[in-house]
Amino acid sequence: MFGFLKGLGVTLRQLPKKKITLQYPDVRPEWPERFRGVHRFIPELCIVCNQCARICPTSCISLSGTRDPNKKMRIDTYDINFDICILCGLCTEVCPTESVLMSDTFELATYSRDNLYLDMHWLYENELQYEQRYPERVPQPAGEAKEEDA
Amino acid sequence: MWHWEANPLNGPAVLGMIIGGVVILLMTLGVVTYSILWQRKLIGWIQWRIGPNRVGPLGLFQTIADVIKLLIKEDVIPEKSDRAMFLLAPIIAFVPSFTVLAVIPFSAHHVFTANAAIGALFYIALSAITIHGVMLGAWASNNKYSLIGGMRSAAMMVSYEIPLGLSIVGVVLMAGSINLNDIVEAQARSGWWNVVPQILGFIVFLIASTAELNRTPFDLAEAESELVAGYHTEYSGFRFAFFMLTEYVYLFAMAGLCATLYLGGWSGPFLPGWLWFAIKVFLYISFQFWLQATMPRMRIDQLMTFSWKVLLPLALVNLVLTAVIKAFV
Amino acid sequence: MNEEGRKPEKGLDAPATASKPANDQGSAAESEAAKSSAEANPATDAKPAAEAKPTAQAKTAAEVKPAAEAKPAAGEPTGEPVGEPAKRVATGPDGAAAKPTAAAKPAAAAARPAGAAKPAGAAAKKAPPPPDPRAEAAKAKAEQVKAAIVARLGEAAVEEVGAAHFVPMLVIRKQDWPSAVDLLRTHPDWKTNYLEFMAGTDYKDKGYIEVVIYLQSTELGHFLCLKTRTDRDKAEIPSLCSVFPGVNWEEREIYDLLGVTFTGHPDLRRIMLWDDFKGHPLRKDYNEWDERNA
Amino acid sequence: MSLIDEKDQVRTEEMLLNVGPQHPSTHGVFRLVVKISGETIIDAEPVIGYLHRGTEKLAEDLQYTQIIPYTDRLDYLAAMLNNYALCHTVEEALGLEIPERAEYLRVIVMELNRIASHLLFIGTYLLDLGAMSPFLYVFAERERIVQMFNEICGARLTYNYMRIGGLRWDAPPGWLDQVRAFVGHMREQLKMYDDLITGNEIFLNRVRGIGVYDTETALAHGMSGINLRCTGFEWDLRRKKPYSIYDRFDFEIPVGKNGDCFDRYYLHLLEMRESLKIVEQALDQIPESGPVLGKVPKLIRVPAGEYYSGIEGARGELGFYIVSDGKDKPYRMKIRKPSFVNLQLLPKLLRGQNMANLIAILGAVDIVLGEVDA
Repeated sequence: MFGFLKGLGVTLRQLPKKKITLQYPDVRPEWPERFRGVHRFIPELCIVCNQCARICPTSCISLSGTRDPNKKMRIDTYDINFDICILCGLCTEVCPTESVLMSDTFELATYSRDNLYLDMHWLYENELQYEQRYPERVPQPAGEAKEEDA
Repeated sequence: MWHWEANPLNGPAVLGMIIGGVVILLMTLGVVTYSILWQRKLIGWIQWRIGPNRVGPLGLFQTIADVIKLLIKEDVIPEKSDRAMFLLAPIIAFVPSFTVLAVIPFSAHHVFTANAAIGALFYIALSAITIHGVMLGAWASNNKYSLIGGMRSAAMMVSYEIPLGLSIVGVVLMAGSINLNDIVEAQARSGWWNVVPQILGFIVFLIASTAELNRTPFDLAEAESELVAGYHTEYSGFRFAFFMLTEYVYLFAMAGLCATLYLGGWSGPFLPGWLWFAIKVFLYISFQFWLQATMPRMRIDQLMTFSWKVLLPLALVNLVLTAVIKAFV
Repeated sequence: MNEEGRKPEKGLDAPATASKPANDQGSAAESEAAKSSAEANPATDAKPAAEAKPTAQAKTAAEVKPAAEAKPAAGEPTGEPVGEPAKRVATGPDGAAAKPTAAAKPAAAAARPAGAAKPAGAAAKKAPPPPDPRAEAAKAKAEQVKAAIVARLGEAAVEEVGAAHFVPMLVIRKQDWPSAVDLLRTHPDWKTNYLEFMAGTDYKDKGYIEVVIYLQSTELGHFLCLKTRTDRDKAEIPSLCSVFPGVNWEEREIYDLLGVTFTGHPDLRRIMLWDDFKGHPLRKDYNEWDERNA
Repeated sequence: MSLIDEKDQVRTEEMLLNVGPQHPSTHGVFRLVVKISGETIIDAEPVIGYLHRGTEKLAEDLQYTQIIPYTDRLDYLAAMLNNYALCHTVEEALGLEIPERAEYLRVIVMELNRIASHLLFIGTYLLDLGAMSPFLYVFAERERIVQMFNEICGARLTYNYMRIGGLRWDAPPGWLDQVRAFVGHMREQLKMYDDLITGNEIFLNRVRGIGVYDTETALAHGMSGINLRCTGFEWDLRRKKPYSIYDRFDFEIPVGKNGDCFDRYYLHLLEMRESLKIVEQALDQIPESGPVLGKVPKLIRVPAGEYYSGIEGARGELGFYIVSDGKDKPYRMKIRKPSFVNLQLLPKLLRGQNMANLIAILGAVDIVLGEVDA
């Protein structure tokens, strides 16, 4: 009997507690280093091995490359279709040179699906922005992930 | 004391009435606006949130923005609805909610309050009209959820009017008058508020009034998890706003009634009468919101059982006790 | 739906408290035998060697684990009884959590029906390295199930006996499908009262569609895998709804996605896809474009 | 039309009410065609499939590693458990050894995920019953778990954390301390839920004695998880078919008594306590360091055969059945979806109840439509 009074007490006790609301557009959430946001891509590192495209469960990555005079593969185009990308991060896991990584960009809403087709330049731009935002994470871009895996 | 009936009904008196009505309407709208905001803020704080804070400083204009949004929204009238009834229902629901304010004594110098000899009765009688609006709206929507919501609402209101009325009778017995002004004055004279001698009646009143207001834990008429939005499922735009307005005007009116009947109305030491009244109304309204933040919803059959098997006997016991004490003490 | 259509065997849920852990152990014996090698941890394993190893099970478990598969796990010296009990006693800092397992063991072995005890014994005879002994044990057990079924429904009822990865597996003739399942459900030695899982698979190359169920006995701790097969063209299998009302939706799903008609099903409609969908997507020859054109 | 029928009673009509596919209480796109007379339910017919994505068909074209992200999207409230269920089946098939640290981390994240899922159940259930605050309280707690998951695997909901043979990442530094702090905090919170919810008479009146079924019915309908345990039947795969390292932990399996909605609610609370216990023990026992991914071939080929293994998911027995023909992709994959199986009993439970109980019963079955529809 009168257990609800206890409940009223509980709710009353919550009144002065610290509020946990995050004022989102003003205050941005802090994403941990492993956060899987939209990819970032470092073209210089890519060796066009095509592993990311092959492991992708939704086949949202398409890329092409050419062999340059020193017999090294150079990436020409690198597109990710964020219409179907599920941000699983498998591509970053298989990449041997860590040229494709994930950033903390998470706002993908757009008016047109065409805008979700992100090409190499966009992704590289994203990389640069990421480096700006997190200078401390950049020094070893081919960093901890692999070490921990081993 | 200034009485309407003491003055001849001439041009200036009519003008005064109209002005009074308009002032009360504006005041009511203000109270409703900020009680909605207070609801959202208070419940937000209880739930570790901030509550509305984007429109205006501290979100003070949030409700105004909401109202404007509702007013400029399309007024959708479902094709299969009973058009005339559908349009009429919100008005039928709203008018009595506003009218009952006429008898609430806001302050010692109740300039715009009718000093009706049948005050309490008037309140109960008029507030029962609203249910017609709700029922009509629910029926005219031709929506099953609305229908169930309307029926629930009707069943609840009918059931809870009785304990509510009976609990008020206790107060009436104490004061020996149905006039709400007299009731306030009787409390001021007796030195204690009715809440003390009428504690049982107060509890019944509190519960029954919550049910009358369709508020948690008795908000079955618009139980959103069961009935989507209950009786106003099909309403949009300003007609929906009317229903919401009805609800909150009633909240205000019921808070006023509660303050008047049990908490001594405008009477109180030191502070001016209107401020006392405001404080009591604020407390009642806050209590409702607090309840809303805590309670789950009751089930309709349990609700009915509760009304008829618990509240009604309690109210009767209270009535008999009051009568006996009043007669012999 | 006729869920009321059947009255499950009385006493499923009211076993004496003593018998429950016992049965649990009984089942665990096989499953543990099955798992012992898989779970045996390399030497880096943090489990202290002081782990309690009840001996009641050791005779089966130890023999089940022949040299062929003695993995690096054999950090345990020979002679010491190998094979951990099903409920390995909690280790680590709070090793105090010794369960009543050890005590329950002999009771478990005793409580197990003869039928269940034998396969373990059968497994005990040294199996040749290539076939996994756990699979052999399962097969032996399947043979026993077969015997139970054949005794009642005739030799033709069971088409094949084998193991589905360490679980005894039987292929039942489709005419006998519900009766065989019902038989095992009520059979005192098996009491497979819980249908854990049901699936259909289209074996296009082999020319049939297979419906598989995994049964278990909550009381006796058996795990069985039963199958039945039907033509791909005129796929039709008697429904199990009268035996296990819980397969209602599973059968609807198989009907929907594989196109197997379950005769006697109370409410056989598509469940995942919409009613006028054409084709059955999980069939291997399903092609979205063909069906649309048809 | 006369208002009075031949039996001199007011003429009434049954009506069909479509609860869903868009309804506040169906927790997703789930439709329930309810035939009601007044507020009494005569019959109910669940309609599912609105969220059917054909995961099983998709899996036939995917390598085993690639399926893992898809399992995240089944029961999206307990994606870690889904991840594990798939990995576990494949590991069983391959006979893989999992590094010790990985096992412990798996148990920790799985139990945390179970807590998160149960928390959400309590929140949404109370929201269905009309109480708003518990919903926000549990979300605040769940947020802590989700943030921890975000740190360990980089996603808040679709974790894709487990790999066949281990884990994608080791725990970041300090993560385990965070978990330990959370365990203590959560214990406190659970007391608060008891005060706020379990003691409330209105809540008790609404959930006691409704949606009752017995063990036999539950077993015959293949129910599992809390929906089975609420009938008083002790059945938890963590005990019955010990997988992973659950046999190293000391925990209870709470069971209900009456098989009603209250038991189902309360078991969620009790199970959270047990999960906290497991997490705590795992934190005590976990090796300081070590690999988290075993030796696994780069391209995983499961030997031909068929494999089924179930684990105790947040909602019941979650199993993966894999038929392999020796290739790197499953020939057929079938998921044993606990919500899907548990949901079947719903029409039977609903008959004769009223509308308000519909919500209470449906809520207590604890379905996730991503899983039901797969």
